[in-house]
Amino acid sequence: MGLEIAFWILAVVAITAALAVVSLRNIFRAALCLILCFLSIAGIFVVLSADFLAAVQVLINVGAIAILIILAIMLTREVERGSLPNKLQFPVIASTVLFLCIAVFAVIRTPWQVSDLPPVEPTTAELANKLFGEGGFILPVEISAVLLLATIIGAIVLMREK
Amino acid sequence: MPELIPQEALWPGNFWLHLLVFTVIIITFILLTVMFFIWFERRLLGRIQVRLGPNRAGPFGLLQPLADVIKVLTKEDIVPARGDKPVFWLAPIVAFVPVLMMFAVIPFQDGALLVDLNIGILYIVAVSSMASIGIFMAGWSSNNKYSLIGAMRDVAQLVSYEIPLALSILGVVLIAGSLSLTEIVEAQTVPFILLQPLGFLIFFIGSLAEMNRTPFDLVEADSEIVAGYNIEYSGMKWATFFLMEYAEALTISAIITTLFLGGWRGPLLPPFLWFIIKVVTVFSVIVWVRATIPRLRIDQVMAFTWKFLLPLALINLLITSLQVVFWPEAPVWLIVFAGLFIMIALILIWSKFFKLGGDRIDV
Amino acid sequence: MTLGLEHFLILSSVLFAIGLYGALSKRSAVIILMSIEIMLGAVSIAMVAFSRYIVPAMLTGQVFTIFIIVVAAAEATVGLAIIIAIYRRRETIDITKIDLMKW
Amino acid sequence: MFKHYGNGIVKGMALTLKHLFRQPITTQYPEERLTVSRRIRGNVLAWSQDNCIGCYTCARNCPHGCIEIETSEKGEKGLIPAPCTQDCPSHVDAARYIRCLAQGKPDEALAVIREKIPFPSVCGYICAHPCESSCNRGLIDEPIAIRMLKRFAVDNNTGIWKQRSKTAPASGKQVAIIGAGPAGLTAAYYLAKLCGHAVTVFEALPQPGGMMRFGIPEYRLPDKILSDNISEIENAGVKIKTDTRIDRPESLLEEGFSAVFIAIGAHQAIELGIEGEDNPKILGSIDFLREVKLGKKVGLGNRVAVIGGGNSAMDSARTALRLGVKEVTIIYRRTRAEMPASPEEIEDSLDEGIKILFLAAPTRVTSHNNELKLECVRMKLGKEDASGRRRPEPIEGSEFVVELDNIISAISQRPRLPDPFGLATGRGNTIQVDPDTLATAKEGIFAGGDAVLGPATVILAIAAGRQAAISIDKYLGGSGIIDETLALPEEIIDREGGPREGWRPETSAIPHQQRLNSFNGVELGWDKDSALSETERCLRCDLVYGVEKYQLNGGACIYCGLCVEACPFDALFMGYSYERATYRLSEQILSKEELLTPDRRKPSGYARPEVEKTLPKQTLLIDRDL
Repeated sequence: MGLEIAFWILAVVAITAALAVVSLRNIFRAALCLILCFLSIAGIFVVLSADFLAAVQVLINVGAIAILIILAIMLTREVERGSLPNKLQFPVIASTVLFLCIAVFAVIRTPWQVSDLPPVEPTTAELANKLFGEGGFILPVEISAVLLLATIIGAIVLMREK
Repeated sequence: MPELIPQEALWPGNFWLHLLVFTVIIITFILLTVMFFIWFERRLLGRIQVRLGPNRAGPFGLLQPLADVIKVLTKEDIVPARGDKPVFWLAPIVAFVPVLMMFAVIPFQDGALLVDLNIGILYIVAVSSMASIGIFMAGWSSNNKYSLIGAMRDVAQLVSYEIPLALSILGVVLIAGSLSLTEIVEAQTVPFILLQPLGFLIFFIGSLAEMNRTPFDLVEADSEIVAGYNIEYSGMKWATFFLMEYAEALTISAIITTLFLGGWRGPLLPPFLWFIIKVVTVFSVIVWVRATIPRLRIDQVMAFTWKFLLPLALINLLITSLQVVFWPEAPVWLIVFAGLFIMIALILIWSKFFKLGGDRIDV
Repeated sequence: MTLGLEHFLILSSVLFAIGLYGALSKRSAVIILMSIEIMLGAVSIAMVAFSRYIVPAMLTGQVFTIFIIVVAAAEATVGLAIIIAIYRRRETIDITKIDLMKW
Repeated sequence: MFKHYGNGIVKGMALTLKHLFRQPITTQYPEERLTVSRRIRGNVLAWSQDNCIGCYTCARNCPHGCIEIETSEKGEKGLIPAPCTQDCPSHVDAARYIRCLAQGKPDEALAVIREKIPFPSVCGYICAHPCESSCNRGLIDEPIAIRMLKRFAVDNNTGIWKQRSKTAPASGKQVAIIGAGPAGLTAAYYLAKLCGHAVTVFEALPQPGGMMRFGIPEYRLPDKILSDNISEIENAGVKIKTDTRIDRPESLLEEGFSAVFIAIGAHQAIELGIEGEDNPKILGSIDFLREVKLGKKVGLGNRVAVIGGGNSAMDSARTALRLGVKEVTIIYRRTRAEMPASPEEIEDSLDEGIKILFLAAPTRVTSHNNELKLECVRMKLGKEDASGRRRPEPIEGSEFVVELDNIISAISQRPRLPDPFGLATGRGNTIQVDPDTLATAKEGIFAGGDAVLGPATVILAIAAGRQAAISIDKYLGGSGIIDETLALPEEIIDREGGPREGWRPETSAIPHQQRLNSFNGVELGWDKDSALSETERCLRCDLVYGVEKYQLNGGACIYCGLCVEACPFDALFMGYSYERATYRLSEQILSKEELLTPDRRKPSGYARPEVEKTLPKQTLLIDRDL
């Protein structure tokens, strides 16, 4: 029961915040709403008993990415009336709604083979095993490390003043 | 503290009662301790500067924070005319709530905590990174260049210092083998400050920067940017920021106690008393540092973390993980001496390569 | 009504659609980046939900989510770096005005 | 890096820890000094229409510009003596002649001055100007330069006053005056011109003028200026017999003079009172100045010390410098603040390269082959004495020796009274007289000036001369009225606008390199523009205006009380509803007002709305763009 209440509240907050992100004119407030959206997604993770992921979501998305975005906003101008739609606004709305309808239709009509097993708790050790253990995802981990290194170098190269 | 709580309230027997009782206890504890800390810091600073400090209100000036509270409460609440008003109103709350939330996982003694999360320390790191959003909101919505500069500095500093901070925590987590704070405390037959001296040093310096205290208080460097992000705030909203800063000092003292000083563990005295004694000791050291070291320049602060703390934290993590993986049953005395030796050697070697604020860096 | 997989998937679709709308219809590069972050979040929800309801013992979806977060971080970093580099040259982050391949 | 920073951190931490365990040095605030901190609150300023003259001082001092004054243009109440007039010993109507100058009539101004003193030029050049000390403008910024304005008036003399002056018919009585100084000549002038007596002035020195001629160096008061003034007096019928020394005043009475006025001045330098003083190389300042003025050769070496801190010490030092002395040092036992010499004289002396040795007193002089050794002792300032100056006390063991060629003693002077005068003398060898009539104990003999007062100023001597003329005329059966009307009555007394803001115009002086070679006048007079702009600063304290409206803009007033403090006429004071709350320092400092009226309901930006309306905008709006 508690989980359901939590889900509905978090879902409403997440959708409202996401709508605010794409509709607010003030970019700074949009970024704040993005933070709210991220926090709700972290809450949804908790509802899905992925507590480690929730903490990581807060740490990376809220603590780092959102703040990076805000810093980037500060470095540009026209913050207060910066978010304007382009010419494609109405076609995009139409196609997005169409996409949403198809996706919802697909979700509802698909017969999901839901398992009845209880979720693994706590997830931390299990995740570690999955990532680093035998038959796990060690190669993607290494690749993502290379990706991050490339990101760091790329960002430095892009931002360096000549 | 268990005697204060009805037995059926304890986790996980009665979830809601436990939550309620501990929330009340934590908030009361934080407010009282913050008031004590304000008085304590002023007295200690006074004594270090060979004066008395506040000594008029109440015995030994103990009621001075109360007088300050009354004064702050009766001040006029000013909102900048061209500021972003809703954000301005929300900022103190957004800044204060994460600091309160951090306390949820800190064990006062065995089992005496709000929630014993199995990812406790990760939760703390995650939540503490949210506090800077409130500060940024305050800086932006004040529509004042000084507050914005202060907020930008705060965010840059926070993001940078979080990395060595998290890396030094990882050393502790590796040794303890758990992210849960209760288990970390229980793993400390020897306080981790002895096993992880370098990690402790990095964590201490990093947390000084994290809570914007001297010598890293560039966020509110009076001589440069007047008062930093809270320049436009007055009255209760300003007091909330002030409360946030001291609550953060309290929380970080508690975290240092938990991670490195053995938490509630100690002979003779009851565990929660040990916990409080250790917290006050850590806070005294923070005040002592404040009384001694002058403020750094912003480029020095950034250079210090990226060029000094981060490499050392990485090396510390590497050495710790090698030890945990290949020689887990090493004798304690050997680890202690090796740790001290490695710390001194690393700091001396690194300072040969590293120049603090030699060249001017534009940040 | 108990929570089922469908709830999470529909929430995920709605968030994804909102993000899609923002990414396609906005002029500001920063807002587009934020919309992409929303879309990645939506996908993460779907992944974790699949993991929770279909293979609860395996956590494969959560592992995928971790990679999604890694990619999101990398994408945000490089994206913001590009935005600021463009802003330094062109004094604008309006993507409708950034239409030259070379300048 | 580590050596540099690590050492600093470790040492610093150790130091702060050491300090932590020291005894705090905070002390209890003394109980008897605990009544402090005045706060002014309220909404009514009491304003006294009787005292207010509408000078705008309060309006100018208000930081928020919330005082409005409307004065009636014509309905003035009349004239009162201004403070400058009241404080002048001779009561020269300074306010009036400044007004004449402001109207562009310097000759009229001179006439106003001439009504009271016969030495306007001398006063224009060297007067000690007590009027400026009492000037109300000094409360705001700087007093009006009354002396310079007087000098401007006399420099632009057209002689119009002479046409309006008249000479009284001869009374047939003879008056003898001993001493042709400022006091004697003033008395002689008024007795001869306005009372009609036949006056003969006996002067021991070869030229008339007394201290004005022989005590003040040429560069301050050119001889020609003085001679012009004295020739005016001679034109009024005064006979001056120079080179005539009178030993017995009674002998003059026997010769047929009806009254005798003794104004012999104070011409004898006071001795230093130290060992070895009878050396011929030690000169009295007054003797030194006189010798120089008489054109005699004074052989001075290269190093000269002047002992004393008065104007005559400055004069001696600067004269010595002009005679070619390389190194002149003034030795004074107190500090600069206590020096009796006028500040501009001290400033000029230092400018010309004279050294001043403060807090030093000579104790002994010895002579070694053509060289004087002056032993001095360092002094420190002790308790205040009767004159309000702090008494110097010697510091034991701080003696030092200065090697010199000559010493000029300029401590003070006293009257040189020949014994046969046979008059009662008081402190400092001064003649004792009735303070109202200046009559001595002997019938028909009066005395005044420095001979009675001790060394004083020219303007005091002139005042004494006037007093003597009045009482001698009364003694001889006259009316004793020596006032004359030389200036035309003023028609419309009007003030156009308030006084000008700002400071005095610059006073120019001749360049340094030209100063030390000659005795040319140092200070230069003002041109017309400077004088005119200076007159505009005058507050016109003698004009009383009917102030019709005095309005305080309550919204902008912050009750700082600056206007009350600034008012020179005590026309403003705190009204009844002002609360003067005093707080004791020992109590917790909480503002009572803030506790009583916390206005937290309406956050109002930077200031309360009513203040926003009344204040000028630029004080409120700060540039808040990033």
